Amino acid sequence: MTPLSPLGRQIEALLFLSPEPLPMEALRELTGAREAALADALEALAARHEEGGLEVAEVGGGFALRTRPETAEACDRLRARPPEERLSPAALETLAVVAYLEPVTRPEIGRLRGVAADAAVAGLVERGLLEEAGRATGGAVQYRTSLAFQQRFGLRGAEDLPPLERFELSGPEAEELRRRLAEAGHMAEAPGAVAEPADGA
Amino acid sequence: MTPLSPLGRQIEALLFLSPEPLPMEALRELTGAREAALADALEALAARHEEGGLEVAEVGGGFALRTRPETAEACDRLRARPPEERLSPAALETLAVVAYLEPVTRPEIGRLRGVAADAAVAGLVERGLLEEAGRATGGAVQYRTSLAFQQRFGLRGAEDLPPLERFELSGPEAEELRRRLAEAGHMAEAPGAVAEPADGA
Amino acid sequence: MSVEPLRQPLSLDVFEGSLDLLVTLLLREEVDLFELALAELVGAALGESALDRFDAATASELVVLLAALAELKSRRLLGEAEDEEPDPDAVEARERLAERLVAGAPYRRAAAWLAERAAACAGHRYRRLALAPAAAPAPPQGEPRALAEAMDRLLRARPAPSLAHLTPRRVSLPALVLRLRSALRQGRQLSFDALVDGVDRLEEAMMLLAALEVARRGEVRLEQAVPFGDIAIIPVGAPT
Repeated sequence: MTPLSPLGRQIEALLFLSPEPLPMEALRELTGAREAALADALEALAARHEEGGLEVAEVGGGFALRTRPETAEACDRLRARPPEERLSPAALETLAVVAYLEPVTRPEIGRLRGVAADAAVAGLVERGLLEEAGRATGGAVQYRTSLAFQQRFGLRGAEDLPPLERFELSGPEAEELRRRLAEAGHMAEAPGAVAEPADGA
Repeated sequence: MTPLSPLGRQIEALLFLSPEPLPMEALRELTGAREAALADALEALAARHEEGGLEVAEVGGGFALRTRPETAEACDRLRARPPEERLSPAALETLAVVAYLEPVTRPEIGRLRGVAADAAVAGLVERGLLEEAGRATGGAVQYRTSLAFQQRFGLRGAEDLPPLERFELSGPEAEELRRRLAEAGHMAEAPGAVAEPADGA
Repeated sequence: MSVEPLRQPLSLDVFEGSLDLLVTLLLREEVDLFELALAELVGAALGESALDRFDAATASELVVLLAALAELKSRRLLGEAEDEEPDPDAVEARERLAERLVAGAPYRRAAAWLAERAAACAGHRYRRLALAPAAAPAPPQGEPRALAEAMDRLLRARPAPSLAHLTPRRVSLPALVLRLRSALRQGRQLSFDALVDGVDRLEEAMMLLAALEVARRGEVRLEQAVPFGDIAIIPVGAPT
């Protein structure tokens, strides 16, 4: 097997990273090479991947690197592997805030936790444990727990949540807490305010 | 060069698909092969990728396929993202503190650095280089370095960090520092005291 | 690999935070803390092109240090007697500071080691594509009217904005200007839509400001073929 040309290496890296097949036109733009040179390099790349675990395929109007069929079994096992099962402490805290106060916005969660909740909320939405529940008056997206959350925690509904020892969070009291959270947004020195950076450090 | 063994092909396909580095243990589970055979196949796979656009790397606690540096420019064009931003000195120093002391809270980082670490930490969390790691006894959120951190700095894990003692000031250096500090005069209020970390979150 | 940030000349590249600068100064024989002009120090630490590589976190640490140094200098200028009995409080404070400087020094050197590492690993890109999920279940009966209603809600005017939902600002204009410039370094025309793909509305708006700022400085020109269409950011001198 011959070493790849610099152009071939670029193409290999591009096909490796691209989530979608790359049309010839895109490869031309990305590498600055001509179509004839690209075609040669693609051919060399395909030859290089013969008898490997990957193959170059022309599919969906472009070129893609993909796994060979004979590796399908191992790949399926990888896909079937349960994703990280454990909830991180940040995720658990975020879930708790939403479960007790839903519907609730991200800034409200952040205020209660003392740190921004963006990543935790996004992760929980992706895992299907939280879902959007309309918008608050100000326009911020609100979140609530999902059916999957109830199944996973064996709850029939919010009324099954264990009561909190020191706080009463049902009915008007919960309303009151939410109102205070919302108002905290107006106050410059809200006690739990998230200390946010002035810019990316 | 010899074609890859069936095991080598499986590994190549797995490393290609997995969004995270795969530890030896995971490879064992997914392929059913023994560690010795896996090590041989990994070596053959690495050799096969020499002089290509990709390489096999041991990073972040497992094995991964990644692009070679010479393709970086084309890759960044593909992602239509500017190249990774340089880390500021403040960010690097914060990363160093967390890497050696994790899990560690913002006030602890601030105490070591002599300035509040809120902005630096929040920026690093947003860039995915730090992540939350539960709360300390007092309730402050603790932080640790992430997989993206290990990938960015090419570390297999904490064991790849040089021992901290290597960076300590030598006896004479510390003495010299004290002497110069004394020469600097009467410091009823030490400069470092001005920058006490502000948050107790 | 030898990492000796403390021995390098003073410039932004070695400025490793307020305490480190202090350590640097203290360990450098040739610098007398009291002969050092503060203005020179600012110049040395931030460099002439401070505006181009403005880093708020580092700069704010510098401000803190400058305040402390200014205080030191003023005490000295007031002329406390050299042979005066040292104030025990001052001695203690000095020892505490020394301890902190010594305790923090390894991390500042470790940061320099990390910086070298990052430079060595800068070129690698990881695939990080989520595994194709198990086949998504077919949606339960779709209700076309629900689509129309959802669209209708989105198009209808929003209620008056309230400050309650404001998320804290996490992007800065200088940082975005920097990002834009580094993207432009390739000398190619950029698509505004591609630049802001996947970012939230606030960052998108900030990026637009950044593009306008860079255009104002004459580094690029902006072209928009159709109203509401993509904006092309074209480096000055690049072929159209």
